[in-house]
Amino acid sequence: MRLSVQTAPFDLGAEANAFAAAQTTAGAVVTFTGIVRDNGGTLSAMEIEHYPGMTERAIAAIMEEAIRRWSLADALVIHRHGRLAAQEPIMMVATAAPHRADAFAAAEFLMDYLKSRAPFWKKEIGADGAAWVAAKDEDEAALTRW
Amino acid sequence: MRLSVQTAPFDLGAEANAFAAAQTTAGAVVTFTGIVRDNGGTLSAMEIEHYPGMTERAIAAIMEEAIRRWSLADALVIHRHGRLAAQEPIMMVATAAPHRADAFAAAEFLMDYLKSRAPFWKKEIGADGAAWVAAKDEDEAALTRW
Amino acid sequence: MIEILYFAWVRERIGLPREKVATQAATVRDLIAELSAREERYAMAFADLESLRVALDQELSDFDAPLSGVREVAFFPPMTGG
Amino acid sequence: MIEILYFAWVRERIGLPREKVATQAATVRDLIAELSAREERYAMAFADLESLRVALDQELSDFDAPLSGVREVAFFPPMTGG
Repeated sequence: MRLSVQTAPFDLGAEANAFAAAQTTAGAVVTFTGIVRDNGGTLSAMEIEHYPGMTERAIAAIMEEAIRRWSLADALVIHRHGRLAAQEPIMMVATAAPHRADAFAAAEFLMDYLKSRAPFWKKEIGADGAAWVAAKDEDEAALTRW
Repeated sequence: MRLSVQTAPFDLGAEANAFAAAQTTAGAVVTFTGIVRDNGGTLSAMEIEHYPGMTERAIAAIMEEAIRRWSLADALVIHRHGRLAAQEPIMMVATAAPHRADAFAAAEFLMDYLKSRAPFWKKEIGADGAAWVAAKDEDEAALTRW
Repeated sequence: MIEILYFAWVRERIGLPREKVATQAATVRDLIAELSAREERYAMAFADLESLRVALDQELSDFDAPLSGVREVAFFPPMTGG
Repeated sequence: MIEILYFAWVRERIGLPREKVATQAATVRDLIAELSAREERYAMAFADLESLRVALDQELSDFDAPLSGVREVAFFPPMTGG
Protein backbone atom coordinates (compact mmCIF):
# COMPACT_ATOMS: atom_id res chain seq x y z
CA MET A 1 0.00 0.00 0.00
CA ARG A 2 1.31 3.44 -0.93
CA LEU A 3 -0.13 6.86 -0.13
CA SER A 4 1.17 10.19 -1.33
CA VAL A 5 -0.19 13.68 -0.66
CA GLN A 6 1.80 16.03 -2.84
CA THR A 7 1.83 19.31 -4.74
CA ALA A 8 3.79 17.91 -7.69
CA PRO A 9 2.00 16.54 -10.75
CA PHE A 10 2.12 12.76 -11.14
CA ASP A 11 2.32 10.55 -14.20
CA LEU A 12 -0.82 8.40 -14.28
CA GLY A 13 0.73 5.99 -16.78
CA ALA A 14 4.00 5.54 -14.89
CA GLU A 15 2.09 5.05 -11.62
CA ALA A 16 -0.32 2.55 -13.18
CA ASN A 17 2.53 0.57 -14.75
CA ALA A 18 4.57 0.46 -11.54
CA PHE A 19 1.49 -0.58 -9.57
CA ALA A 20 0.51 -3.35 -12.01
CA ALA A 21 4.09 -4.62 -12.34
CA ALA A 22 4.34 -5.06 -8.57
CA GLN A 23 1.41 -7.50 -8.51
CA THR A 24 2.16 -11.21 -8.37
CA THR A 25 -1.17 -12.68 -7.28
CA ALA A 26 -3.70 -10.16 -8.58
CA GLY A 27 -5.51 -10.71 -11.85
CA ALA A 28 -7.41 -7.43 -11.72
CA VAL A 29 -6.14 -3.86 -11.48
CA VAL A 30 -8.54 -0.90 -11.40
CA THR A 31 -7.46 2.74 -11.52
CA PHE A 32 -9.46 5.91 -11.09
CA THR A 33 -8.07 9.29 -12.07
CA GLY A 34 -9.75 12.60 -11.32
CA ILE A 35 -8.99 15.42 -13.75
CA VAL A 36 -9.70 19.15 -13.28
CA ARG A 37 -12.62 19.96 -15.58
CA ASP A 38 -12.53 23.37 -17.19
CA ASN A 39 -16.34 23.79 -16.89
CA GLY A 40 -16.68 24.90 -20.49
CA GLY A 41 -13.68 27.22 -20.37
CA THR A 42 -14.79 29.24 -17.30
CA LEU A 43 -12.26 27.71 -14.93
CA SER A 44 -8.72 29.02 -14.97
CA ALA A 45 -7.37 27.09 -11.98
CA MET A 46 -8.29 24.94 -9.00
CA GLU A 47 -6.79 25.43 -5.57
CA ILE A 48 -6.79 22.54 -3.16
CA GLU A 49 -6.29 23.13 0.54
CA HIS A 50 -5.74 20.27 2.96
CA TYR A 51 -5.04 19.52 6.61
CA PRO A 52 -1.47 18.18 6.82
CA GLY A 53 -1.27 15.29 9.21
CA MET A 54 -4.95 14.53 9.34
CA THR A 55 -5.04 14.03 5.56
CA GLU A 56 -2.52 11.21 5.67
CA ARG A 57 -4.15 9.62 8.74
CA ALA A 58 -7.63 9.73 7.21
CA ILE A 59 -6.53 8.33 3.85
CA ALA A 60 -4.46 5.57 5.47
CA ALA A 61 -7.46 4.53 7.58
CA ILE A 62 -9.72 4.43 4.50
CA MET A 63 -7.14 2.37 2.57
CA GLU A 64 -6.70 -0.11 5.42
CA GLU A 65 -10.45 -0.56 5.61
CA ALA A 66 -10.64 -1.18 1.82
CA ILE A 67 -7.76 -3.66 1.88
CA ARG A 68 -9.38 -5.57 4.73
CA ARG A 69 -12.93 -5.63 3.35
CA TRP A 70 -12.02 -6.72 -0.18
CA SER A 71 -8.85 -8.70 0.59
CA LEU A 72 -6.91 -6.48 -1.78
CA ALA A 73 -3.46 -7.48 -2.91
CA ASP A 74 -2.51 -3.80 -2.99
CA ALA A 75 -3.82 -0.24 -3.03
CA LEU A 76 -2.47 3.16 -4.04
CA VAL A 77 -3.72 6.70 -3.40
CA ILE A 78 -2.10 9.86 -4.76
CA HIS A 79 -3.78 13.19 -4.03
CA ARG A 80 -2.43 16.58 -4.97
CA HIS A 81 -2.94 19.90 -3.21
CA GLY A 82 -2.03 23.48 -4.09
CA ARG A 83 -2.78 25.13 -7.42
CA LEU A 84 -3.84 23.00 -10.40
CA ALA A 85 -4.65 24.02 -13.96
CA ALA A 86 -7.60 22.72 -15.98
CA GLN A 87 -6.91 19.27 -17.49
CA GLU A 88 -4.36 18.40 -14.81
CA PRO A 89 -4.87 15.20 -12.82
CA ILE A 90 -6.01 15.91 -9.24
CA MET A 91 -5.69 12.46 -7.80
CA MET A 92 -5.71 8.76 -8.52
CA VAL A 93 -6.49 5.53 -6.75
CA ALA A 94 -5.49 2.03 -7.81
CA THR A 95 -6.59 -1.31 -6.44
CA ALA A 96 -5.41 -4.85 -7.15
CA ALA A 97 -7.27 -8.04 -6.32
CA PRO A 98 -7.49 -11.63 -7.57
CA HIS A 99 -10.97 -10.92 -9.01
CA ARG A 100 -12.38 -7.88 -10.74
CA ALA A 101 -15.49 -7.37 -8.60
CA ASP A 102 -13.31 -6.76 -5.52
CA ALA A 103 -10.95 -4.39 -7.35
CA PHE A 104 -13.89 -2.35 -8.68
CA ALA A 105 -15.80 -2.21 -5.38
CA ALA A 106 -12.71 -1.22 -3.41
CA ALA A 107 -11.82 1.56 -5.88
CA GLU A 108 -15.34 2.99 -5.67
CA PHE A 109 -15.29 2.74 -1.88
CA LEU A 110 -11.94 4.57 -1.75
CA MET A 111 -13.29 7.33 -3.98
CA ASP A 112 -16.53 7.74 -2.04
CA TYR A 113 -14.65 8.02 1.26
CA LEU A 114 -11.87 10.24 -0.06
CA LYS A 115 -14.48 12.68 -1.38
CA SER A 116 -16.27 13.10 1.94
CA ARG A 117 -13.92 12.00 4.72
CA ALA A 118 -10.44 13.14 3.71
CA PRO A 119 -9.76 16.79 4.65
CA PHE A 120 -9.43 18.44 1.24
CA TRP A 121 -11.25 21.56 0.08
CA LYS A 122 -11.40 22.74 -3.50
CA LYS A 123 -11.66 26.32 -4.67
CA GLU A 124 -12.47 27.09 -8.28
CA ILE A 125 -10.75 30.14 -9.70
CA GLY A 126 -12.38 31.62 -12.79
CA ALA A 127 -12.60 34.87 -14.70
CA ASP A 128 -15.38 36.05 -12.35
CA GLY A 129 -13.50 35.33 -9.13
CA ALA A 130 -12.97 32.40 -6.80
CA ALA A 131 -15.47 30.16 -5.04
CA TRP A 132 -15.21 27.21 -2.69
CA VAL A 133 -16.73 24.05 -4.15
CA ALA A 134 -19.74 23.03 -2.05
CA ALA A 135 -20.04 19.45 -0.85
CA LYS A 136 -22.66 17.50 -2.76
CA ASP A 137 -25.47 15.69 -1.01
CA GLU A 138 -24.95 12.83 -3.45
CA ASP A 139 -21.35 12.38 -2.27
CA GLU A 140 -22.51 12.04 1.32
CA ALA A 141 -25.33 9.74 0.21
CA ALA A 142 -22.84 7.55 -1.68
CA LEU A 143 -21.31 6.48 1.64
CA THR A 144 -24.49 4.80 2.82
CA ARG A 145 -24.11 1.96 0.32
CA TRP A 146 -20.98 0.57 1.96
CA MET B 1 -13.83 5.25 -28.95
CA ARG B 2 -11.00 2.90 -29.83
CA LEU B 3 -10.99 -0.88 -30.01
CA SER B 4 -8.00 -3.10 -30.65
CA VAL B 5 -7.82 -6.90 -30.81
CA GLN B 6 -4.16 -7.78 -31.06
CA THR B 7 -1.47 -10.35 -30.32
CA ALA B 8 1.13 -7.76 -29.35
CA PRO B 9 1.60 -6.72 -25.72
CA PHE B 10 0.37 -3.26 -24.85
CA ASP B 11 1.67 -0.66 -22.43
CA LEU B 12 -1.02 -0.02 -19.82
CA GLY B 13 0.62 3.22 -18.71
CA ALA B 14 1.07 4.64 -22.20
CA GLU B 15 -2.51 3.71 -23.11
CA ALA B 16 -3.91 5.21 -19.90
CA ASN B 17 -1.95 8.43 -20.41
CA ALA B 18 -2.99 8.81 -24.04
CA PHE B 19 -6.61 8.11 -23.13
CA ALA B 20 -6.66 10.61 -20.25
CA ALA B 21 -4.83 13.28 -22.25
CA ALA B 22 -7.45 13.12 -25.01
CA GLN B 23 -10.26 14.06 -22.60
CA THR B 24 -11.45 17.66 -22.57
CA THR B 25 -14.79 17.41 -20.77
CA ALA B 26 -14.36 14.33 -18.58
CA GLY B 27 -13.40 14.68 -14.93
CA ALA B 28 -13.27 10.93 -14.30
CA VAL B 29 -11.21 8.22 -15.97
CA VAL B 30 -11.47 4.57 -14.91
CA THR B 31 -9.23 1.78 -16.21
CA PHE B 32 -9.41 -1.94 -15.69
CA THR B 33 -6.50 -4.21 -16.57
CA GLY B 34 -6.65 -7.99 -16.55
CA ILE B 35 -3.35 -9.76 -15.86
CA VAL B 36 -2.55 -13.46 -16.37
CA ARG B 37 -2.38 -14.98 -12.89
CA ASP B 38 0.19 -17.71 -12.43
CA ASN B 39 -2.09 -19.69 -10.09
CA GLY B 40 0.64 -20.16 -7.53
CA GLY B 41 3.30 -21.03 -10.09
CA THR B 42 1.38 -23.84 -11.86
CA LEU B 43 0.59 -21.85 -14.99
CA SER B 44 3.28 -21.56 -17.63
CA ALA B 45 1.22 -19.81 -20.32
CA MET B 46 -2.26 -18.80 -21.37
CA GLU B 47 -3.53 -19.23 -24.91
CA ILE B 48 -6.39 -17.07 -26.08
CA GLU B 49 -8.39 -18.02 -29.14
CA HIS B 50 -10.91 -15.68 -30.70
CA TYR B 51 -13.32 -15.40 -33.63
CA PRO B 52 -11.88 -12.77 -35.97
CA GLY B 53 -14.58 -10.50 -37.31
CA MET B 54 -17.19 -11.39 -34.72
CA THR B 55 -14.87 -10.31 -31.90
CA GLU B 56 -14.60 -6.76 -33.22
CA ARG B 57 -18.33 -6.57 -33.97
CA ALA B 58 -19.31 -7.85 -30.53
CA ILE B 59 -16.93 -5.53 -28.66
CA ALA B 60 -17.95 -2.50 -30.73
CA ALA B 61 -21.63 -3.20 -29.98
CA ILE B 62 -20.90 -3.49 -26.23
CA MET B 63 -18.89 -0.25 -26.30
CA GLU B 64 -21.61 1.64 -28.15
CA GLU B 65 -24.15 0.45 -25.61
CA ALA B 66 -21.93 1.59 -22.71
CA ILE B 67 -21.28 5.00 -24.30
CA ARG B 68 -25.00 5.51 -24.85
CA ARG B 69 -26.17 4.35 -21.41
CA TRP B 70 -23.66 6.32 -19.36
CA SER B 71 -23.13 9.28 -21.73
CA LEU B 72 -19.43 8.52 -21.80
CA ALA B 73 -17.01 11.05 -23.20
CA ASP B 74 -14.85 8.17 -24.45
CA ALA B 75 -14.14 4.45 -24.15
CA LEU B 76 -11.23 2.15 -24.98
CA VAL B 77 -10.95 -1.64 -25.21
CA ILE B 78 -7.73 -3.54 -25.92
CA HIS B 79 -7.85 -7.34 -25.86
CA ARG B 80 -5.00 -9.66 -26.75
CA HIS B 81 -5.15 -13.14 -28.24
CA GLY B 82 -2.51 -15.78 -28.87
CA ARG B 83 0.02 -16.97 -26.31
CA LEU B 84 0.56 -14.97 -23.11
CA ALA B 85 2.96 -15.60 -20.24
CA ALA B 86 2.06 -15.29 -16.55
CA GLN B 87 2.05 -11.65 -15.33
CA GLU B 88 1.37 -10.30 -18.83
CA PRO B 89 -1.63 -8.03 -19.29
CA ILE B 90 -4.47 -9.76 -21.17
CA MET B 91 -6.72 -6.81 -21.77
CA MET B 92 -7.76 -3.40 -20.60
CA VAL B 93 -10.78 -1.14 -20.73
CA ALA B 94 -10.90 2.58 -20.05
CA THR B 95 -13.89 4.87 -19.67
CA ALA B 96 -14.15 8.64 -19.35
CA ALA B 97 -17.17 10.57 -18.08
CA PRO B 98 -17.94 13.89 -16.41
CA HIS B 99 -18.71 12.07 -13.13
CA ARG B 100 -17.10 9.10 -11.47
CA ALA B 101 -20.22 6.98 -10.94
CA ASP B 102 -20.78 6.77 -14.71
CA ALA B 103 -17.15 5.97 -15.48
CA PHE B 104 -17.13 3.17 -12.88
CA ALA B 105 -20.47 1.67 -13.91
CA ALA B 106 -19.57 1.71 -17.60
CA ALA B 107 -16.20 0.04 -16.97
CA GLU B 108 -17.85 -2.73 -14.95
CA PHE B 109 -20.53 -3.16 -17.61
CA LEU B 110 -17.86 -3.43 -20.34
CA MET B 111 -15.99 -6.06 -18.32
CA ASP B 112 -19.09 -8.11 -17.55
CA TYR B 113 -20.13 -8.17 -21.20
CA LEU B 114 -16.64 -8.76 -22.58
CA LYS B 115 -16.27 -11.78 -20.28
CA SER B 116 -19.45 -13.48 -21.47
CA ARG B 117 -20.42 -12.01 -24.85
CA ALA B 118 -17.19 -11.42 -26.74
CA PRO B 119 -15.91 -14.56 -28.51
CA PHE B 120 -12.68 -15.28 -26.65
CA TRP B 121 -11.67 -18.61 -25.13
CA LYS B 122 -8.81 -19.09 -22.71
CA LYS B 123 -6.67 -22.19 -22.37
CA GLU B 124 -4.35 -22.58 -19.41
CA ILE B 125 -1.10 -24.33 -20.14
CA GLY B 126 0.67 -25.77 -17.12
CA ALA B 127 3.20 -28.42 -16.22
CA ASP B 128 0.42 -31.04 -16.15
CA GLY B 129 -0.97 -30.21 -19.58
CA ALA B 130 -3.47 -27.78 -21.06
CA ALA B 131 -7.11 -27.13 -20.16
CA TRP B 132 -9.78 -24.79 -21.46
CA VAL B 133 -11.01 -22.36 -18.84
CA ALA B 134 -14.66 -23.07 -18.07
CA ALA B 135 -17.15 -20.22 -18.08
CA LYS B 136 -18.21 -19.23 -14.57
CA ASP B 137 -21.85 -19.08 -13.56
CA GLU B 138 -21.06 -15.88 -11.68
CA ASP B 139 -19.88 -14.22 -14.90
CA GLU B 140 -23.17 -15.00 -16.59
CA ALA B 141 -25.06 -13.93 -13.45
CA ALA B 142 -23.18 -10.62 -13.44
CA LEU B 143 -25.00 -9.63 -16.64
CA THR B 144 -28.40 -9.63 -14.99
CA ARG B 145 -27.64 -6.52 -12.97
CA TRP B 146 -27.46 -4.26 -16.02
CA MET C 1 -23.26 -23.84 -49.11
CA ILE C 2 -22.81 -22.76 -45.52
CA GLU C 3 -19.45 -22.10 -43.91
CA ILE C 4 -19.17 -23.68 -40.47
CA LEU C 5 -16.58 -22.53 -37.93
CA TYR C 6 -15.51 -24.30 -34.75
CA PHE C 7 -13.67 -22.77 -31.80
CA ALA C 8 -11.87 -23.91 -28.64
CA TRP C 9 -12.65 -27.50 -27.59
CA VAL C 10 -15.32 -27.83 -30.27
CA ARG C 11 -12.60 -27.24 -32.86
CA GLU C 12 -10.32 -29.71 -31.10
CA ARG C 13 -12.96 -32.45 -30.91
CA ILE C 14 -14.03 -32.08 -34.52
CA GLY C 15 -10.44 -31.69 -35.60
CA LEU C 16 -10.78 -28.74 -37.94
CA PRO C 17 -11.36 -25.01 -37.63
CA ARG C 18 -13.82 -24.57 -40.49
CA GLU C 19 -15.49 -26.34 -43.37
CA LYS C 20 -17.98 -25.67 -46.14
CA VAL C 21 -21.11 -27.80 -45.99
CA ALA C 22 -23.94 -28.30 -48.49
CA THR C 23 -27.09 -28.62 -46.41
CA GLN C 24 -30.84 -28.22 -46.59
CA ALA C 25 -31.16 -28.00 -42.78
CA ALA C 26 -33.91 -25.57 -41.81
CA THR C 27 -32.61 -24.71 -38.34
CA VAL C 28 -29.37 -24.86 -36.37
CA ARG C 29 -30.75 -27.90 -34.53
CA ASP C 30 -31.32 -29.69 -37.87
CA LEU C 31 -27.77 -28.86 -38.96
CA ILE C 32 -26.38 -30.27 -35.71
CA ALA C 33 -28.38 -33.49 -36.25
CA GLU C 34 -27.01 -33.79 -39.79
CA LEU C 35 -23.43 -33.28 -38.67
CA SER C 36 -23.76 -35.60 -35.67
CA ALA C 37 -25.02 -38.37 -37.94
CA ARG C 38 -21.91 -38.08 -40.08
CA GLU C 39 -19.16 -39.16 -37.73
CA GLU C 40 -18.49 -39.93 -34.10
CA ARG C 41 -16.30 -36.83 -33.58
CA TYR C 42 -19.22 -34.57 -34.51
CA ALA C 43 -21.60 -36.51 -32.28
CA MET C 44 -19.13 -36.09 -29.43
CA ALA C 45 -18.67 -32.38 -30.01
CA PHE C 46 -22.44 -31.79 -30.12
CA ALA C 47 -23.39 -34.23 -27.34
CA ASP C 48 -24.25 -31.55 -24.79
CA LEU C 49 -25.96 -28.51 -26.29
CA GLU C 50 -26.13 -26.86 -22.85
CA SER C 51 -22.39 -26.35 -23.04
CA LEU C 52 -22.46 -24.97 -26.58
CA ARG C 53 -23.17 -21.59 -28.11
CA VAL C 54 -23.95 -20.74 -31.72
CA ALA C 55 -23.45 -17.59 -33.78
CA LEU C 56 -25.13 -16.95 -37.15
CA ASP C 57 -23.27 -14.53 -39.40
CA GLN C 58 -21.29 -13.42 -36.33
CA GLU C 59 -24.28 -12.69 -34.10
CA LEU C 60 -25.09 -14.86 -31.07
CA SER C 61 -28.20 -16.90 -31.78
CA ASP C 62 -29.98 -20.04 -30.59
CA PHE C 63 -30.44 -23.61 -31.76
CA ASP C 64 -33.96 -23.08 -33.05
CA ALA C 65 -32.99 -20.18 -35.29
CA PRO C 66 -33.70 -20.69 -39.04
CA LEU C 67 -30.71 -21.04 -41.37
CA SER C 68 -32.31 -19.48 -44.42
CA GLY C 69 -30.03 -16.79 -45.81
CA VAL C 70 -27.27 -17.55 -43.29
CA ARG C 71 -23.76 -17.79 -44.73
CA GLU C 72 -21.66 -18.46 -41.65
CA VAL C 73 -22.46 -20.65 -38.63
CA ALA C 74 -20.05 -20.86 -35.69
CA PHE C 75 -20.11 -23.33 -32.79
CA PHE C 76 -18.15 -22.77 -29.60
CA PRO C 77 -18.24 -23.17 -25.81
CA PRO C 78 -19.39 -20.36 -23.49
CA MET C 79 -17.00 -17.45 -23.86
CA THR C 80 -14.27 -16.75 -21.32
CA GLY C 81 -12.61 -13.51 -22.34
CA GLY C 82 -11.56 -10.54 -20.27
CA MET D 1 -3.83 25.81 25.83
CA ILE D 2 -5.57 24.37 22.81
CA GLU D 3 -4.40 24.87 19.26
CA ILE D 4 -7.27 25.77 16.94
CA LEU D 5 -7.00 25.34 13.15
CA TYR D 6 -9.28 26.82 10.49
CA PHE D 7 -9.56 25.67 6.88
CA ALA D 8 -11.13 26.85 3.62
CA TRP D 9 -13.81 29.55 4.04
CA VAL D 10 -13.69 29.23 7.83
CA ARG D 11 -10.05 30.29 7.67
CA GLU D 12 -10.92 33.12 5.30
CA ARG D 13 -13.78 34.46 7.47
CA ILE D 14 -11.78 34.34 10.69
CA GLY D 15 -8.73 35.67 8.90
CA LEU D 16 -6.09 33.33 10.25
CA PRO D 17 -5.12 29.68 9.78
CA ARG D 18 -4.43 28.79 13.40
CA GLU D 19 -4.17 30.20 16.89
CA LYS D 20 -3.49 29.07 20.44
CA VAL D 21 -6.33 29.66 22.89
CA ALA D 22 -6.50 29.41 26.67
CA THR D 23 -9.95 28.01 27.42
CA GLN D 24 -11.90 26.15 30.07
CA ALA D 25 -14.60 25.14 27.57
CA ALA D 26 -15.92 21.67 28.36
CA THR D 27 -17.17 20.80 24.87
CA VAL D 28 -16.66 21.90 21.27
CA ARG D 29 -19.99 23.72 21.46
CA ASP D 30 -18.80 25.68 24.50
CA LEU D 31 -15.60 26.60 22.69
CA ILE D 32 -17.59 27.85 19.70
CA ALA D 33 -19.74 30.01 22.03
CA GLU D 34 -16.61 31.45 23.62
CA LEU D 35 -15.02 32.28 20.27
CA SER D 36 -18.25 33.70 18.81
CA ALA D 37 -18.60 36.07 21.78
CA ARG D 38 -15.13 37.47 21.07
CA GLU D 39 -15.55 39.14 17.69
CA GLU D 40 -17.98 39.44 14.82
CA ARG D 41 -15.75 37.50 12.41
CA TYR D 42 -15.92 34.43 14.67
CA ALA D 43 -19.67 34.77 15.08
CA MET D 44 -19.98 34.89 11.29
CA ALA D 45 -17.77 31.87 10.74
CA PHE D 46 -19.70 29.81 13.31
CA ALA D 47 -23.19 31.09 12.42
CA ASP D 48 -24.35 27.88 10.76
CA LEU D 49 -23.09 24.74 12.47
CA GLU D 50 -24.86 22.59 9.88
CA SER D 51 -22.28 23.69 7.34
CA LEU D 52 -19.31 23.07 9.64
CA ARG D 53 -17.30 20.03 10.60
CA VAL D 54 -14.91 19.59 13.53
CA ALA D 55 -11.90 17.34 14.08
CA LEU D 56 -10.34 16.70 17.50
CA ASP D 57 -6.68 15.70 17.38
CA GLN D 58 -7.12 14.97 13.65
CA GLU D 59 -10.14 12.69 14.02
CA LEU D 60 -13.61 13.75 12.82
CA SER D 61 -15.82 14.42 15.81
CA ASP D 62 -19.01 16.29 16.76
CA PHE D 63 -19.95 19.50 18.52
CA ASP D 64 -20.94 17.82 21.76
CA ALA D 65 -17.62 16.02 22.18
CA PRO D 66 -15.68 16.88 25.39
CA LEU D 67 -12.45 18.83 25.01
CA SER D 68 -10.66 17.36 28.02
CA GLY D 69 -7.22 16.12 26.93
CA VAL D 70 -7.62 17.47 23.40
CA ARG D 71 -4.63 19.39 22.06
CA GLU D 72 -5.78 20.29 18.53
CA VAL D 73 -9.24 21.37 17.35
CA ALA D 74 -9.92 22.02 13.65
CA PHE D 75 -12.95 23.69 12.11
CA PHE D 76 -13.75 23.41 8.41
CA PRO D 77 -16.57 23.05 5.87
CA PRO D 78 -17.68 19.64 4.55
CA MET D 79 -14.80 18.08 2.64
CA THR D 80 -14.65 18.12 -1.13
CA GLY D 81 -11.61 16.09 -2.14
CA GLY D 82 -11.21 13.51 -4.88
